[in-house]
Amino acid sequence: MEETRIGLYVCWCGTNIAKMVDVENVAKEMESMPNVVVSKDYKYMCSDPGQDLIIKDIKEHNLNRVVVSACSPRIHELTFRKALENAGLNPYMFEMANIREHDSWVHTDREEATRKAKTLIAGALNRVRWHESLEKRTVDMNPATLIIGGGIAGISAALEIADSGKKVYLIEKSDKLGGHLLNVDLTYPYMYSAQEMIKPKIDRIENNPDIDIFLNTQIEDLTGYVGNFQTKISQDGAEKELKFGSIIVATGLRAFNPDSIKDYDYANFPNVITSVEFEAMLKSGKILTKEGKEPKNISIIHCVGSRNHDYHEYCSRTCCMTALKYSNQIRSALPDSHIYHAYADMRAFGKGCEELYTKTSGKDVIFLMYDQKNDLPKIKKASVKDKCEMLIELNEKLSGESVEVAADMVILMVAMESNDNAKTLGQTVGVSLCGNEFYIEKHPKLDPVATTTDGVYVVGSCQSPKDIPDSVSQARAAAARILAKINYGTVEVEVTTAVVNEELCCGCQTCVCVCPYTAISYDEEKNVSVVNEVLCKGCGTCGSACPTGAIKCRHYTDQQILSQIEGLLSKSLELQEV
Amino acid sequence: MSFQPTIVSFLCNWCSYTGADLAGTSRMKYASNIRIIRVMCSGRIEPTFVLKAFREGADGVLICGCHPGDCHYHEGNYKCLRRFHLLQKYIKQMGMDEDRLQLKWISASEGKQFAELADSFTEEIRNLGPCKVKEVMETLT
Amino acid sequence: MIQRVNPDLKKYLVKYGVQDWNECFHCGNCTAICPLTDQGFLFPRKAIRQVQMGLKTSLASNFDPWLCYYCGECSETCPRDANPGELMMSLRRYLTSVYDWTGFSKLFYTKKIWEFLTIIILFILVIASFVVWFPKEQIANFTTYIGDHSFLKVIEAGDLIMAAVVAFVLISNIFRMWYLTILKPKYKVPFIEYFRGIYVLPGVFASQISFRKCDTDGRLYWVNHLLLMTGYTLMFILVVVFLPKFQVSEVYNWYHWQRLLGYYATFGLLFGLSAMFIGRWRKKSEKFKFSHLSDWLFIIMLFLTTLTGILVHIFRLADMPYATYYLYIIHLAVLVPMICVEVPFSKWSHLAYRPFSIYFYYLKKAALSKQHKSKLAAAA
Amino acid sequence: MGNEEKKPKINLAIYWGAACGGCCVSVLDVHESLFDVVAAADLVFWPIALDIKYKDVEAMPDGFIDVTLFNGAVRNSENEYMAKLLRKKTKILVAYGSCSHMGGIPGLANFSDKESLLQRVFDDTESTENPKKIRPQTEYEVKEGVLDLPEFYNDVKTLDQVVNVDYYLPGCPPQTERLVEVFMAIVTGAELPPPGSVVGALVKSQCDECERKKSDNKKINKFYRPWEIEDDGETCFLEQGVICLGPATRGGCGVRCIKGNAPCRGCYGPPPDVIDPGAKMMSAIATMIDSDDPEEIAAIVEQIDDPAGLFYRFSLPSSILRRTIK
Repeated sequence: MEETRIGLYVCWCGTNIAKMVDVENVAKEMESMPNVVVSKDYKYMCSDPGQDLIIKDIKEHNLNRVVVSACSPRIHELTFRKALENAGLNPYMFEMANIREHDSWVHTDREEATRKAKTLIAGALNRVRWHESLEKRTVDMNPATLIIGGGIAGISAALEIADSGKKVYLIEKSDKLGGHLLNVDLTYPYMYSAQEMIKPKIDRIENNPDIDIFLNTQIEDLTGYVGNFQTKISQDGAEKELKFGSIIVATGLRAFNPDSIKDYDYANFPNVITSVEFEAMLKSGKILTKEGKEPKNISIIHCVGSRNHDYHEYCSRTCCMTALKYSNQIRSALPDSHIYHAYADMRAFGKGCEELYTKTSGKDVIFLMYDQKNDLPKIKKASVKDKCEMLIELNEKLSGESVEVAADMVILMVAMESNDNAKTLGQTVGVSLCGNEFYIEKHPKLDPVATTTDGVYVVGSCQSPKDIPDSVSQARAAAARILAKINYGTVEVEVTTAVVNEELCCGCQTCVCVCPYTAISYDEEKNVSVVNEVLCKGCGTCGSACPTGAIKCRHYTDQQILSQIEGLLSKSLELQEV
Repeated sequence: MSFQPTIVSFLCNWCSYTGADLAGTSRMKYASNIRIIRVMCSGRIEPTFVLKAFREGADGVLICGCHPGDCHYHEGNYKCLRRFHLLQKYIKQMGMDEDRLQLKWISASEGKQFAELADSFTEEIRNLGPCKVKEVMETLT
Repeated sequence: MIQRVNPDLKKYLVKYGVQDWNECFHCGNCTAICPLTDQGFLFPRKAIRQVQMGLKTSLASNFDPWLCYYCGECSETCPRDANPGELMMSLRRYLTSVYDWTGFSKLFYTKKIWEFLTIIILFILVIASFVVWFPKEQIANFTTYIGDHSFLKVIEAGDLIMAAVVAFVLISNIFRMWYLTILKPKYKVPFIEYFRGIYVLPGVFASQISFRKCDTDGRLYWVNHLLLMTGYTLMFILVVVFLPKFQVSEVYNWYHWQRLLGYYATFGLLFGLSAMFIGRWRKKSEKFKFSHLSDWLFIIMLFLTTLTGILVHIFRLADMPYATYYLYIIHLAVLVPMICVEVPFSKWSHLAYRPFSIYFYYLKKAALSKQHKSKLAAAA
Repeated sequence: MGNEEKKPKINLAIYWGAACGGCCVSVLDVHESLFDVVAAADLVFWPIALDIKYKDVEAMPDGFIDVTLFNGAVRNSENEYMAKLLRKKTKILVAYGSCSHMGGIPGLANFSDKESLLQRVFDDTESTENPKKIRPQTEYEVKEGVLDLPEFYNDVKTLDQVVNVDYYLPGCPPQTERLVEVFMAIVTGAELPPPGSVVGALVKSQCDECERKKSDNKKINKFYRPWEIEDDGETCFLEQGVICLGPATRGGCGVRCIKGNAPCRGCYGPPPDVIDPGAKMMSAIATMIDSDDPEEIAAIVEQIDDPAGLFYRFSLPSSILRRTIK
């Protein structure tokens, strides 16, 4: 076996690491570790000069292993693997020690943090010795795309993809396309008609030969991997199979049911209605109470189910502006009415939104702030002398006064929450939910469209509450990503898969039912298990379950991990008592 | 003079490691005793690793995975959970405090929870005192 | 107590000059920058909020506007151009009408024609009474035997009656102010504090000490205001309360105390009024940007009164009985409506409400501090 | 045979440390092959069969013995002394049987310690009467002089934890056929595997030879001890809920236990890539538990009575943790 020659690079990350970790000292001290040929510190390893430094050293010192001690491998592992590749080294002969997110940023004692950095690097150095070259593998990309959900997001993505001549399967669980937008009257902030926006798009979809629409359809089952998915769908009880290379999840969301908020007593007051119901009222053209009268006092309660510990902690994002839109529409329809907003605070970011707020507040609209945390407004029945139907009691936060507001109609700006089947669908397509039950994107900042499952994208409000422009941009971004992949023709698949050593496998089949991707099968003739490396996602569960040690999890082998443990805990780097 | 335990933590790449990263990007502060090893899934974590960590001098081992139902690989965390229970029973039989090994669920968004967990686990292990496995091993050679 | 939010109140308040109330989004800048802001007394923001929400009861019990001297700092720095300072000014007008049980104040502020009419009617009445009752033959010795004119006794009596009526209205309104700001909101003021607090009044009144804090740009508005206020007050006391002492035949030496005080008061009035006039005319400073009709009326009437008073004095010294007499009539014809309208019902009333607001403010603080202490004791 | 006679005989030694004697018996079990053995080797030291004293061994020149089969674990100072002595005198030292390989059954004493063992044996056993609390001593004066007696160690060690071992021949005891194969390979001068190898056993584990029906249906709702269930004699033990260490144990024994309808207990030790067979087996077994509910899992795990004893029956001293700690 050739001699192991490791290059170690300790990154300063400006002051992010260097402030808390004595990087120069670390680089100097680790130089004496076995097999370390060069050990250097540098301001920004991820920068071009930083990468060039590695490439130069690999060539000059004939390095065959590289350890970079910097930020999280989740951020820059790929960057450095590329650098190794550029230097002609297999990218997997690389290991990162995370001394930023897991060290300099979270600790306060420089000496401790420095010592910890050394142990983390020692672990990485130990591990990298056992790294092996792994070869990239690619599969052909099926150019068709499955889009789940026929709302504005799904429709926008479908058109974008189909317009470039690629096949789209658009699945919608209800009996028509359009989603929530079908029930919207005007859209804020510019008061465009929602129907005028959505109808032509639906027409275009229906007339596009590249788009197959499946209404009243559910997904039963999904198998495969990026580039080669297949699914079973059931449409009105009839099953059908589809094959495609990418998936866009655009399942949207649903309105929060305010029944659970006792103070609003939505169930018992006929004129306490949700924003969804009011929107329908606007669309019908008449603002009337249940008794058929024009309301004199209209109150709008914000954040119903949003930004509240007991319901949803997140902001539903569009309700403030929708409420302002309502105010404008009410003011035009009923010029003499009194309009009250009971709100927690006004969120008017986004193009044209602050302007909408300013414009609306000039229209004789009263904004009353309530304490979101523990003091919600209460809706009560009014008495005859109050000359109105209901009274809303609230402790107004800005004035510190207890006030009551006359109301003949109360509009609850209900939160947006994830669909009840979000979890099931997420499990089917392999997308996890965040704490708020919305789908998690791959990276909240840098990759807000893709998911951790290759080939699956989330767009629109199933990822988090969104307004129309954001949904559309995300949908089109996903479409662009998919088109690029289709154009490329092939996709890379997981390299760090499990592999069975047939010499050792005894055919006990413990691994077969462990695999979540049914990637392992039993070869009766040879009496061994076999891993389908295209299906394998490299989770390593089978490797842990294999009692004979026949399954090797590439890049996460027993040997690699055990060596890392040894390095982490090497005596010389132990914590001292303080 | 307070005892500074050494803790090895196995984190799954998708939830817990990301959660620990989030604790970092949010600049939350926690005890520096914890050393993190990344695996793709908590389902990859096997007893050998845990025992090895104790053998090499860890005073506590913390395993973190995605919350039940949230596993990136569907159910690797359940596999880990099963092994964890058996392993805890085993180390207890071997004369160790079973709480030296713990399994917690940390999601990608739970940076704060991770920081708190790192602190509370460190404190718990500090109260348990040093783990003698390595010391005993040294007397054997 | 729960108050009903009243969206119509602010529409009504516009008549008192309130404007831009809607712009405020409660950043609190005004409260932060106000030199008079005291813990728990968050003006002017609190008052703006009460206006926005139409909280009538809260507004009536809020004496914050009286504590404000309108330095204009809040308006100048308001990020929303909501003019909080002017709102306080407008609220002073509104509160004057709230305290006034006769309803005249409200009438004068909201229906300007009535204020004009009243002034003109009183003007004519005064002149008419002279025409009817004054014996023409006595005009020739008007400068030398003033004290001997029997009709002047009638004027003196009328003056005292007027003073009494005005005082009654004003005092009863101050009682109403007390009722609305202290009694109705149920501040439990320890009885002893009423006496302790009474010491505050004269000092504050005489020194205008609170205004000094508001002299934020160092332009000595305080001195200006002090001159105007003391000059006015002095003149009021001298001329209205001690009228019999003035309507005498004898011309005192220039260093006689009566004359010296008169000259000081005249100077104060002229100086203060000119400054105000110029300020309101040029609208450069924040406090002078907005002028309600009542502001102009007040300045003009007071100016006319002063001017005619000075001329009466000069003509008399110059021994010009006819000129003295006619100007005397005009002087009274301006003075009477000014006092009857301005003192109890309009701008002038702030001379009384302002010191009392400081007094009530002291009482309210005492009540709150006692309440706080008993709360602490109960908690312990 | 004729060719072999011309070759010089090799010197063979057999010694037992802490052992039951089964390994020596397994040597005797070569039956008629004994002739082949004797034809090829001179037995220079075998305390169970020949009267050769330690001093005779000490007198041998270094490397005099060609092959030593050392069975039994290292339990006391005498075992250790002899292990080191034989290492010096031997060219090829073979750890013979589970005890010298992995600690074996005597290794289970590592669940306890010297003091509690002595207390049990010399004080507490029901049949013991020891009022003077006499305990084993390392020196004892008799009229002939002072006797040197072996010191009882606190821990059981495997042979390779004391001296370098050339080959391991696992089993409790090793299958005699395997011994003969290995022995004949040595004496015939066949190419030997690299030092440190396990010989006389297969690379693949038990299941490869096991004839029971196996499927991927390895889901366990309840664990049974062998006597708690009526074995159908055909289905994989694991699929019946009986813990069988077969998958983590090398083949080579002829799956005799399983053929006798008893699950494998692991005496042949781990396959090549397994570091700690107990840990591997625990991992595999736990993975098979058919529940995702923490409480249910805990309850099912509770059914495994003595995991340490079960999974490390033959391998405790060679395992990662080696012994219990206090």
